[in-house]
Amino acid sequence: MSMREISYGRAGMEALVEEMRRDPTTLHLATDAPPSLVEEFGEQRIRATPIAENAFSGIAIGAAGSGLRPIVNWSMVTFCFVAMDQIVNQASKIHYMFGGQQTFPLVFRSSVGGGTSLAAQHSQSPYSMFMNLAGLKLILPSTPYDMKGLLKSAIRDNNPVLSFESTRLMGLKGEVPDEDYTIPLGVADVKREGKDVTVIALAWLVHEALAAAEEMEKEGVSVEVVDPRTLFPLDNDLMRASVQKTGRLVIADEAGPTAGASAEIAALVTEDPATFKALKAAPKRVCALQVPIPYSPDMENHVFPNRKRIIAGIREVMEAG
Amino acid sequence: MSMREISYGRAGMEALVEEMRRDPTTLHLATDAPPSLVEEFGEQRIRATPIAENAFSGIAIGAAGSGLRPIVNWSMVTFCFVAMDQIVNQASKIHYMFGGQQTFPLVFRSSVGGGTSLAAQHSQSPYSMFMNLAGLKLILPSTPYDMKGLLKSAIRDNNPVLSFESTRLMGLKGEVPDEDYTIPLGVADVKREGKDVTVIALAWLVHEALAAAEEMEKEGVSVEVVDPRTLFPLDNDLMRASVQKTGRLVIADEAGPTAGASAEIAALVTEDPATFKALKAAPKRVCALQVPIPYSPDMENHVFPNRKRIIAGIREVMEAG
Amino acid sequence: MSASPELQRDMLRQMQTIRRFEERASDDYKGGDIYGVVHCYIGEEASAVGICAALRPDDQIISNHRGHGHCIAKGADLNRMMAELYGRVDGYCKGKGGSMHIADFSIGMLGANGIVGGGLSILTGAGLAAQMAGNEGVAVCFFGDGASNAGSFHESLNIAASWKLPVLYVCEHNSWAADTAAKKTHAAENMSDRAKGYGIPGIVVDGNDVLAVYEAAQEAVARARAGEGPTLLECKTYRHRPHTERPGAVDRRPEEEKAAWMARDPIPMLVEHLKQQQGQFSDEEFTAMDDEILAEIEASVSYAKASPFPAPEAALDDVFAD
Amino acid sequence: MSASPELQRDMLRQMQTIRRFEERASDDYKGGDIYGVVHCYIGEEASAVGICAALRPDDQIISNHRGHGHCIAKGADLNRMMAELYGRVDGYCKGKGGSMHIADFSIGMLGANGIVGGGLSILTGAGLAAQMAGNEGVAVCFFGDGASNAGSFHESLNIAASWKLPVLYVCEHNSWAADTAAKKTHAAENMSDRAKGYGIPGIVVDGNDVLAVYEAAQEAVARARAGEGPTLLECKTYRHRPHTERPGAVDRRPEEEKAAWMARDPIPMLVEHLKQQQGQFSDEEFTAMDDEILAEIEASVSYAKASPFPAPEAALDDVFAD
Ligand SMILES: Cc1ncc(C[n+]2csc(CCOP(=O)(O)OP(=O)(O)O)c2C)c(N)n1
Ligand SMILES: Cc1ncc(C[n+]2csc(CCOP(=O)(O)OP(=O)(O)O)c2C)c(N)n1
Ligand SMILES: [Mg+2]
Ligand SMILES: [Mg+2]
Repeated sequence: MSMREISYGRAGMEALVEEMRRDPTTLHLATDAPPSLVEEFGEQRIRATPIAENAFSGIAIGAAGSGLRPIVNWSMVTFCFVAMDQIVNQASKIHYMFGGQQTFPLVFRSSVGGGTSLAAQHSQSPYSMFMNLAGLKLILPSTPYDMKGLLKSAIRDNNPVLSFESTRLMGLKGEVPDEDYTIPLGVADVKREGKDVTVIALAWLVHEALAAAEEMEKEGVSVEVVDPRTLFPLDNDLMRASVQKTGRLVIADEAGPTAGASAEIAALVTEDPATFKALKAAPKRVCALQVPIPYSPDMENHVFPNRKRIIAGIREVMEAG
Repeated sequence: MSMREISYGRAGMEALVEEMRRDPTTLHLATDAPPSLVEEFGEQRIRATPIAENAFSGIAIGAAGSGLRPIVNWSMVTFCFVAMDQIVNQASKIHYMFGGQQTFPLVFRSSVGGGTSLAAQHSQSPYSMFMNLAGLKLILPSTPYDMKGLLKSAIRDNNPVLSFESTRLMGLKGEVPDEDYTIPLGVADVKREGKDVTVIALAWLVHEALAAAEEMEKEGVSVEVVDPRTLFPLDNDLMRASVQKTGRLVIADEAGPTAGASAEIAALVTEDPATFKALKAAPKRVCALQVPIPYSPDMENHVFPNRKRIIAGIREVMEAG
Repeated sequence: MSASPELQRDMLRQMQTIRRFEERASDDYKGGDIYGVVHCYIGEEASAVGICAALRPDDQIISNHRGHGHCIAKGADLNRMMAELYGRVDGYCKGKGGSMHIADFSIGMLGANGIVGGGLSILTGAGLAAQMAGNEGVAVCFFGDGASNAGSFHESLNIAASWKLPVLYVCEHNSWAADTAAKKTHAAENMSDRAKGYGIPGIVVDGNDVLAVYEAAQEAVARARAGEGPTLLECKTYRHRPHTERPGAVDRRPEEEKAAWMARDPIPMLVEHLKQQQGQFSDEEFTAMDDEILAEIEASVSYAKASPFPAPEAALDDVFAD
Repeated sequence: MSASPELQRDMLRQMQTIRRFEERASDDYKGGDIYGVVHCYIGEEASAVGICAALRPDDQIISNHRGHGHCIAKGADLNRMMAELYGRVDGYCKGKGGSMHIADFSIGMLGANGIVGGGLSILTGAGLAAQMAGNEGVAVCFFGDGASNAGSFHESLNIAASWKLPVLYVCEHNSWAADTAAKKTHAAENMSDRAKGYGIPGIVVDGNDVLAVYEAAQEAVARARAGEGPTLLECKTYRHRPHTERPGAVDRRPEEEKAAWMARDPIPMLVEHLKQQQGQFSDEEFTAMDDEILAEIEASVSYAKASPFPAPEAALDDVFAD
């Protein structure tokens, strides 16, 4: 496979453009119609919407139920709260409540996370809010390769899929094959193998975890970094197998811990009797502080986890047992 | 204290009426204006709103920031998804993002749960979606006594409080003092003492857990039933202390497990090194199946946890260690 | 184009079918064979029937919590509807939906919906799909006066107007949203006055006069098919029943208001019209028609009862499509 | 009532203050001392200033993402505003909010808001509080043409109309929502046409003519104080800058459109008016006024720079009130 270096943001755009070329039933809805897309696909398929996220998310559901494959971009994830009724009461339930008689293939993209001094209303990582629902698939890529492969799978999936894309990673470069490829939803990825401790990290924190692992290696601690990549389906088996191997678990997430993806991962790992037995220390969550995100940079940085806090977390579980 | 028997639903109504008598700055907003309330408090303070949950929730925020103490009733919790922007982007962040310069005392009431054959769009227990936010207090009463005491505290609190009220418990009777009383937010309640296993149960499941405890007692298993009562603040100390005492944990919730309150409780308990050490078996979640709620009664019943499944959960953790 | 005598009889049959279906659904709900909640459309039949008579089979509609009438008018199968109410496997939703979620995508019925205002944007998306397919298909949204005050009304109509979507928005203005009077929740008399703000036509019609509804619908549908965009059509009507069939449900509506509307029951109105205009139609014919309908309803109940309940474990199916 | 010469000068000073404040904010943002995002109101000053001139100090306003102008017109302190942009402890929000979240409840400025349409209902709640207090207070919501297409616009105006709340809804129609032209997202020419659907007055005014805005505002405010309910006032205006000050941000607006509006800059328009109407006002006086303003802005920057950054741990404060 020949490879190219492209950014995470670019990888998302390539996935979109290639899938729109591949399938004429796709269309794109967002408050902004990017000129390059309009030029290639025309104004019929690239729709500039009013600032009415509730309606254009619902329109996507209706269009999906009528034979199209809409891709919606909410931009910041916080804008989707305006559309929550359509996401929760309609998109997640509509296939089920009608007895499976119709499929609703659609994708909702949004950017998550902080680090940009945009304050509370533009900085959030609320993916766990959608995990307690049933009926939505959720992707959270951490590299250009994963972004392109997962987003393509999302667009080809016959269910509503939410794509949470990390603001901090937009400029991150990485290798991506020239050829068409997809990554199946529900398969976690071991981003680094190790044997003493498992760090399950999400999105941006994957990179912080890898940096922490480098650091710990110097001290002779071998860290395995696992990236779930999709939050639904969530690859329990791989996560549990890793923890059974290492006996120690740190979970790193840019969201706050409370009822977060990190809580679910902690619960999934500990409630499995075999994995529970293998645990040598209490699992440790390294997450954002449970506060809205403040504007001023030092305060904002203080809220988020990072490699230093992951290292501290690793040390804690190493010392505990 | 002299006591009376009243229902859970009635206890909520008493809390509302007594607080509205007590504080002339309170007002009530809902799509329905109950005639008894209009009669006592007038149409100015008991407002019948259009079916516009987003606006009337926002109106409550604005009124709260201008010196009033609004109490909103969304009715079914699923209707609040229309108002999610106001809950997530405004209510939970507004005190913080303005640097604490203004307080926003308001209450959002709603009914949660299933068991009424109302299907997916009218049956949900989504409280964990609000736990990952910061800035909201969350109450989830399980008895008439708790309902009245917690709701009064919620109305007197200077922050936005969400009151999740169990549909299944509306007719449940219980003792309530004649005198004015409140229950502080953040204090869990041991509904039954025991020493072999802790069942942390929420709302309706508290009663199922108590029934399960009775049953298990016959087999010589002593079950402690803990009711957190408020999901934020969550009484970690009491929950951990109970598990440290019993060494075993079952968590029972009418919501699905994934990233639910049950996941958070499992994570809180296991991540505490002292409690982790005390655990003799993997913690067990006994929750709804992770599906939307179906209409037909047998299917619906199949989705929900109950005393039988709690008993099975207790047996599992007893046998494991 | 005014309705032919045959079409008028078809419309009468449909209206009476809706009424008899719901009378039975109400009885069986109170009898315990139907669960959850049942909202009756009785009294408003002319709206669904008049509108759907102006549609092609491949046109699409969406409904709200009060959906039986819209389903039947669009041609849904009574057996599968009743089986759904009974919570059986042969119901439209295999027992997963119940009264508030009957759908039949194969006939362009995109579902009843339990969230007030929830269907407005979804149906608008169906209109978008029709526009993009270029097949002159039309999409119709039924909703109440209450739903007209929800944000989704505004957002959806504005988008449909901007994009000239082939959509017909039918506001069934029955003056009440559950137990709250419309006059408490909106100051303007007609919902259709809102159309101007989106640059589209807004039309008021007597929603109890099925022929008037039919004619107004034809015009709006023609406009939509011609690519001229959406119309807001307001049918003034009234429900004969309380908001739901829950026993003991109070009905706060004034007796005089009810009586005035009862006197304008759409079914006798059409019967009278048929008798006067066509001479040949008689009370006997109507009774014969009604007997046939009652037999169909009875058959649907038998069908429902013969259908098994879903296995409890079926609750786990249909969460995701393949 | 038309504006007195003194008031006209005050308005000119406020408009120029807004402009100079934002020019400096833009520079310091590009220079790295201000973080996140800055949306400039430059070109639209006449709207905020004309409206706020018709208000009492205890009246309340709410703003959107483009909030500096509304803050200044309502009387916010430049030092604390600049300190907030600089992310300092003496900022209005102690550095927690930044440009999109400046608020000063003590002067009735209920906050800028980062969610388009987010402030409409909150402000309506302030109007409800004013109505219940019975103090003839008025509440004013500023929002864009883009926000007028959000559901919250519809829901809020409808409730305010039904309840006759003392609210003034000011749509600042600058023909663009970020990089999307208004004509792509709504088919009706004037947002104020929507007022009829709620049974309230809808008025269009030249938003670059501060005196016209002031007069229209006075009328609407008087209506509100008299208990006659809300008004929708549409100010046609234009922003001189791209949507945000982010370096390299493209601006897709046609050059001719921009040029036409630049030629109607509200500040020179008022200067010209003052010169013609009053003879005594001169370019020299304007320059002197501007020098004073520039000194105030400079002082606000010094104030901001002298204020410390919040301690990182302060992030944990203010999540809940006591
Ligand atoms: C978002 C939402 N809020 C509240 C409800 C509860 N509810 C169900 S039907 C109804 C009244 C609807 O009134 P209208 O739209 O006029 O329809 P009608 O019942 O009169 O046919 C209400 C308030 C709901 N289902 N969804
Ligand atoms: C709900 C929501 N959707 C999208 C955005 C992103 N956004 C910020 S400002 C803006 C344009 C707003 O246009 P308008 O209301 O006309 O105000 P203007 O910027 O023209 O003053 C958009 C789309 C947002 N902040 N909130
Ligand atoms: Mg109605
Ligand atoms: Mg604009």
